[in-house]
Amino acid sequence: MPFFTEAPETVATAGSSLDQALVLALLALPLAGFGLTALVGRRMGDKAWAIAVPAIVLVWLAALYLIFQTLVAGAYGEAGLHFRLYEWIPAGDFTVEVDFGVDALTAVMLIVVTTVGMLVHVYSIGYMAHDPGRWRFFAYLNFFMFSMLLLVLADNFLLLFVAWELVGLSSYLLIGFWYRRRSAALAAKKAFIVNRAGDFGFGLGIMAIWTTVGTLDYSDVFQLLPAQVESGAIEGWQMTGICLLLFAGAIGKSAQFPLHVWLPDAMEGPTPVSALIHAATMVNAGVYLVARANPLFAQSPEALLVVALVGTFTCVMAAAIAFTQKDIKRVLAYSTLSQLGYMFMALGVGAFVPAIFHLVTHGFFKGLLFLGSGSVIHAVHEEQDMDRMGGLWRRIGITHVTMLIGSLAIAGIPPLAGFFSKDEILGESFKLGFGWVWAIGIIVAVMTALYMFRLMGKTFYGPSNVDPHTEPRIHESPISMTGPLMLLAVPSVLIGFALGWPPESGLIHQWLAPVFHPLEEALHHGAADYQLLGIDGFLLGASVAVSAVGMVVAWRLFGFLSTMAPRPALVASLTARLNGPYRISRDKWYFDDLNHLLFVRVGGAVARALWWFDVHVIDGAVNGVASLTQGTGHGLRQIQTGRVQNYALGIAGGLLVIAVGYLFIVAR
Amino acid sequence: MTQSLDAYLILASLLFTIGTFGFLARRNAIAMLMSIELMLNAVNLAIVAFGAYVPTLAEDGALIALFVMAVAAAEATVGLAIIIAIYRNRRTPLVDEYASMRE
Amino acid sequence: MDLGGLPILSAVIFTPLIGALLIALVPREREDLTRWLALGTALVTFGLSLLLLPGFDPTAPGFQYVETADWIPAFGIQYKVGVDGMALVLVLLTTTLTWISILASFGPIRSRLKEYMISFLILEVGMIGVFLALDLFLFYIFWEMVLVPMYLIIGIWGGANRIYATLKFVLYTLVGSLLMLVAILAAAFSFQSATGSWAGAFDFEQLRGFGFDPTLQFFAFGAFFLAFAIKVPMFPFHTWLPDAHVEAPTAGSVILAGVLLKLGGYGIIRFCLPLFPDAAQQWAPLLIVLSLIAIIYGAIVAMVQPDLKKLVAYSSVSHMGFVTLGIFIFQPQGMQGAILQMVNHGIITGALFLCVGVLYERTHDRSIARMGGLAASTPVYAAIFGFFMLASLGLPGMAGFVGEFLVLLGTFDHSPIAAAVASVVVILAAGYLMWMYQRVVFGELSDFLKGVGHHLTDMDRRELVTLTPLVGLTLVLGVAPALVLDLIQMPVGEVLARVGGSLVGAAP
Amino acid sequence: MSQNDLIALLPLVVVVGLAMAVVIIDMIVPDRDDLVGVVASGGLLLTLAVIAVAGPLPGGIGLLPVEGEQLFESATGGGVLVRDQLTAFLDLLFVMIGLLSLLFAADYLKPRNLPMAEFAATLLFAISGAMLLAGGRDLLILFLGLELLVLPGYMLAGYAKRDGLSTEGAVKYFLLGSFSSAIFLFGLALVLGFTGSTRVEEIAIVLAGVAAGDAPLSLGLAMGLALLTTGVAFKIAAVPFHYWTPDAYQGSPTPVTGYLSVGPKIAAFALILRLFVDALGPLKADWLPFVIVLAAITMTLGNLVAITQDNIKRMLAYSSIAHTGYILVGLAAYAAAPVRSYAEQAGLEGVLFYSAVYAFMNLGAFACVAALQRRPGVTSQIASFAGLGRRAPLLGAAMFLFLLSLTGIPPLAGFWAKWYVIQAALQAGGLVAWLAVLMMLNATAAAFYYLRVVVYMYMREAPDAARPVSLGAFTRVGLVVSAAFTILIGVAPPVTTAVIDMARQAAQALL
Repeated sequence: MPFFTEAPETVATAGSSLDQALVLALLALPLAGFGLTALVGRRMGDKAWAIAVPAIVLVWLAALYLIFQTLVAGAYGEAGLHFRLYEWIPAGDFTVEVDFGVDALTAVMLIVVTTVGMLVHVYSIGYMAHDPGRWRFFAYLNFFMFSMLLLVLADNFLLLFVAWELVGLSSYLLIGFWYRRRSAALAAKKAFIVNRAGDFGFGLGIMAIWTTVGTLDYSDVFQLLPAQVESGAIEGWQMTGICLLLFAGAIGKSAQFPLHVWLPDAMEGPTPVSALIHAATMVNAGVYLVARANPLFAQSPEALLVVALVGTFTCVMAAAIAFTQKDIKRVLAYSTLSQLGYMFMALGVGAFVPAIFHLVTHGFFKGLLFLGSGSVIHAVHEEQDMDRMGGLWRRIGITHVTMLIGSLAIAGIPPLAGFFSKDEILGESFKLGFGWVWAIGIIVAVMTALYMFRLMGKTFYGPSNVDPHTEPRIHESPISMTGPLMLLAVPSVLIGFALGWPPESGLIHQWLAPVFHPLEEALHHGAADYQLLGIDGFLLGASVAVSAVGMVVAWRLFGFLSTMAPRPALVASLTARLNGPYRISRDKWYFDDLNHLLFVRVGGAVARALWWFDVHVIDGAVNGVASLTQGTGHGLRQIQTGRVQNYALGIAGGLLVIAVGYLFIVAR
Repeated sequence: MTQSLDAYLILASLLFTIGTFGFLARRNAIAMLMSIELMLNAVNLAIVAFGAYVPTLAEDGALIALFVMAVAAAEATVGLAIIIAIYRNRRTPLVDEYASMRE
Repeated sequence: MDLGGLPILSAVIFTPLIGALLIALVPREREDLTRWLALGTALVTFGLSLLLLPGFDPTAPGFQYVETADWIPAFGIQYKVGVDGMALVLVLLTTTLTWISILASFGPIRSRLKEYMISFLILEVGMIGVFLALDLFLFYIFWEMVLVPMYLIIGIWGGANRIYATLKFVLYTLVGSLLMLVAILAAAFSFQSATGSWAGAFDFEQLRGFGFDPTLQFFAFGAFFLAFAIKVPMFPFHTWLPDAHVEAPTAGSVILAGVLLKLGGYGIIRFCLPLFPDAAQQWAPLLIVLSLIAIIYGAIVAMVQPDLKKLVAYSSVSHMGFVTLGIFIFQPQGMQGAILQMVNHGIITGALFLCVGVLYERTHDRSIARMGGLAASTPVYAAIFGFFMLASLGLPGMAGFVGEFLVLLGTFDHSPIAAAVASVVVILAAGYLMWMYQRVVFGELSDFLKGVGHHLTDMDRRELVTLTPLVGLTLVLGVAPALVLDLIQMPVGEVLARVGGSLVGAAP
Repeated sequence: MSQNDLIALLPLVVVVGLAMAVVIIDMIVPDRDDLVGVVASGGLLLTLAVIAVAGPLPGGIGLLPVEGEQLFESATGGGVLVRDQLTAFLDLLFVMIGLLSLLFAADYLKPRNLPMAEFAATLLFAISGAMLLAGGRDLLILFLGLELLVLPGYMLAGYAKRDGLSTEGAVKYFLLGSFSSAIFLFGLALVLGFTGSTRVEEIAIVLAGVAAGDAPLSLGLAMGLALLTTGVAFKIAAVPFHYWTPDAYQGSPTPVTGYLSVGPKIAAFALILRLFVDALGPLKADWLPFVIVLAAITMTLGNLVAITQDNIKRMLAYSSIAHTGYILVGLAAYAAAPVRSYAEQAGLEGVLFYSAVYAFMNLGAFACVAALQRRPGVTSQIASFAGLGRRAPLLGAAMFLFLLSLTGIPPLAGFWAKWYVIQAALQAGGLVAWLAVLMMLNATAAAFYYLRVVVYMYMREAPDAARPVSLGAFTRVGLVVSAAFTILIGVAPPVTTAVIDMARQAAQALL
């Protein structure tokens, strides 16, 4: 049967076959790394990384070339590089091909994915050096890279969906990496299932797209669907429905309310995983999806409003929870939720470029923060409770410095990366008429600075609360771990300026403008000039000011280096005074309890009730028919009394009945 | 003519019914056998009556009756043999005690 | 490809029978010879079925390799076999799973080996025959022929409560099939009285074009469908399945889930729809609702099963709900998805049962609660079990996904609400499968398994040989579903042309 | 009486002669059971040949043109005995039944010291009675045939004179049988009186007039019909006239039970064909409702009660009641179908085909029971079959085969039998078509108890005390023959076609 031999339909492509081969290499290398490591990794002992890490380094190099070609050299034009591998599902009218595309958005994503990915791989060499299951770890990590790259390279919705689920799988495998720990196994399962809840909507959205326009190719869909809306072939609510269904997928993957519950639990995974998957790359997939589907969202202001609302709410809620968590990684996890909320906020108001910009900067500084937290945890011998840290800044200097850079970046202190992207989001929200979004964003900015420096204070400053047994053995991590920290610190400092200056017309704007062109057109964004001395300057000042305020408050409460001692009493009294909000925050707004009640208790009861129904009613009916049959048999056998008289009487009775019957026939 | 035939037939039916009741009511195997003979005689009466009144049966009626008698005799023989056999086993001619097989 | 005039379909059908006869001649003591002879027969059958592929033209309508011979001319009964794309993939599924099942039985079956292998091979004759028969009468004979060996396999080599289970299986199946027999005869007689001759009265190709009167269609469809629905099994006729699966020996479960359930789905597509298209339209709304119930209900009930096999059994109810759903929406993608789903479910669920069997071999237990921590002690097993767990929950890139997605897609086209309801199962399936996997494989080694001690070994080479091909197939069909889809395009088109396409606006 | 008449009578003469020969041999050389067995079975084989030569077998070597020839030409043109395809079909069947019963009995009687010659002679007389029924075209002949059939039957039932159960069964059988014979005879008398003839074809002509409305259905005639219906219903063991069956079957020596379950039953169906179809056919619309009701309750009660039985002979007794119901469906199909329609013929074919198949498979099943009980002391409890599949693989396989066939699993003969009846019923349509559905539901219930025996044979272990089972030579031959028919009718198209053709021609001859 002709399968691979079939000549692919000609797709408009630019770029040489070398470029295509490189795109394929981006996928093939990690996949091969996964396969090889899975098969022979166990026998490689200490060198379990020897296949996986080089593979990703090569991927990074190839990606750099492609990024350069796309963004800088413009070798593929505005449309980007598109090509077809083979026809995947040929089912009548419904055909799905394995098509890949590299355009500006993909390239920007590649920057984050491959760079952070590569660094996390290197970091893991040291971090996982003593874990007997490290070969599995590297295999999974490579598999994740494959899935994530597939996600950004896919050129149609179904292939995207495939990658979408595969990153979910990688996440499942990596969260549950320490499967002996029940909590890890539970967290892995939870992550996958909650993601599936989002995919439920995503899948339906894809089906809706196909039944509406009969294709799933990005370019076709992005042309046909808006055209149909404009021509009135489909109504506005349908468009909104499609967008919201797609957005359901984004909610799941990017852990937005109400599907955010999996991400904090996902911290059960090894820290490099948290850095790579649950901070820098996978959780951004939702943002990527909405950005990718911008021509669709452009047709539905209602859908965008929902995006904005969800983003805003998550943003506030997560920041509020981050205040009170004791586990260092959980603070970062809620911070991630909050920052993702920022991005959705931006998407919702139509500020797509700032959203992606923030995605990039956040990818680097949050990756840095997570890896830093990993280094801290490593240093204090797998302790994650911040109440049992403190004063570490002298002992693990490199970690401290890099994490401080990350914290400043996320807090939005100029000129670090976070400042530029966050400021653009806030500024655009305000200028696009979403004052309330801006206001909330400002509040969250305060909160961000506050919880980040609470974290810094409790971890690095003040007196040491480290377990006395561990205390003498605190040590800085090996170079394979600190190296990536330092390397990540560089973009955390610089990338905001590099991409975002001058404001609203930096490199990132130049790159992404073509991608978001339809959106901007549909939303009629005015191209007002940037006024540093006008409104923009004011907004900028406001956001910097509030961040600084947050930072100062945190310093005051939790200390800074040795000069400012922490004030535990003040913290305690504040906690006592605000006991209600404190408890709500500490208990994560009771979402986990609600879910437990709904899905474990009520769901379990329903399932058991249905099982009972199955056994006793449905099967009971089946067995009942059998018993009835047997019972009737038992009853009927009683007529066989063994006595000839009774038999004769029966015969005579039968005769009588028959005779009467014939009488009726005669009478008729 | 027909009225007379009817009379015979009614008589035969009565005899048959009496035989039937006898068969149903008696518990003694021999008595039941005798009731059956009575029923067969009732049939014979009917057949002979038909022979007498239905022209096309003029030849056959008596012939059939003779056959029936012969068969009745054979039946009685076989029956008595069987009844004797079970009497040897059970020491009773009462059929309602022959109920070791039932249900 | 020139097969040298070999009646290839008959060869495929009856090779196992020859093997069974040979095994009957082998002395009882020669157990190894019996085993290898059985495996050899199954492999030869598999090889023969592969020979069908090169000469098969997936773009040609109708049936290929048709063989016809008069059987009972007095009633127009023929020996008529032929193959189309749908039958071809299912035959290949059957021949594949059979040799794997026989190989998987090498260890576990220790008593009455000879009878076991004979039963298994006769079972294969019946299964292949069902897929290839083009004469309703012949079809019925093969259909029932499947019953007896399975009855023995569950009843003789099954678990503690095997007799209850096997009688339930047989009686339940018989209720359906005997009523189907009445319907077959009613249809044939209707044809006979219309044409005045018995010639062709059982010939599927003749009957397919014959318009039966609506009343007959209504009842005959009901009878046919009941037989198939019990086999599928469709809610609410599914309760024999958990019992049968729990009691059946591993290979029996594999075939039961892998092929026997497919007989039902196949029968619906092959016979119910083309023969009684109007009745199919009438019944469809009800059957769609029942399918939806089966999908959700099976998944929810699977969630709380304490026994591994029961869990997989209820998951089958859910998965097969997709098959019936895909069929009765009368939509090309849906029906292609349904057939693909049958193939996929056969492979994946068969493999899951093999996995459960591997565990059962070592522990003589299937209770989920007693397991735990297998990942550390038997990593290869855990990996393969996990692989099929993921395949079963419909992970893209593996076989299960495409079929399910196509069904859902077709359903969405027909009724978005129905699709939404059915889609809920992507969450539920992840729920019950991962929960089960977590309890069995993750965590610390359970006390029960510690008690099993050194018997708890990782998979041996024979077990790997049985499962590896299924791993390969799962991946291949996930990445290249075209292998199957190309074959079933034409049959699906033909069936739908007969039924008359989508029921526009007939459903919510 | 012409030469042809003699030749046509020959099969009957041979069987009766054979019976006498057996008696004589036993007088000359007593206690030579083997010799008796060989002579009797050889003689029956010869009879088969004679029937094949004398009768119109399809593809056979009919030496003489005797088709439809009537014996004892009467003034009105009707004969009292006919040798047509139906006669040939039934004769062949009865002789086969006799032959198989003999074969199965030989190995059973010997260990119990029951005389073979007496058994063989009695059986042969009974067979001759059945053959008389097969060709009877006169009420008197039919009555004589019936009595010749049942009287030896009573004797056979009570054959084990010292066995209390055997004699008890015989007494019940005899008393009730005689009672029903008297009822039947009274019915016969009324019919002949009110139609004015004993000849079947003359009666049919008169009744055709009644059916056409030329004359009213008189009260006497109607009562005659009622009595006749009751009489034959008893003989075929239709519910509610079946009471004698379980007790007589259980009590009789097992090979006798085998014979009783097929011989008298099929002979009674022969009687029905000759009497109800041939003579009373014109009134079929009048008796149809009774057949439908009888069929429905007969199969249902038979199956439901069989489910609850633990004694295999009693279970098979109830099962045979159920099969009566199935055969009655064929009769109902005939009666419900329009006159001269194909469906009418199909119903009769169904009756004949079913009877033939039933004879082989049911006899086979009883033969297996008898073989298992060859060693005296083995009870008839189903539990005594435990582990038979392992203890005696061949016997177990044979029993399995017969049980499957009785269940109606394709491709075995029993399936075809059901198939035949159902297709006829569906052709008849109406209520009878629903009877077919009921029949199938019944078949499911029946599967339960047949398969329960298989459960014991294959799925339970033998009790420790179980001894190995040995098969005698006669039994082996008999089992092979009945198994061969059970299989071949199912899977060998020439055999299937031959039996179908024979049944078809027989049915045509009747119509």
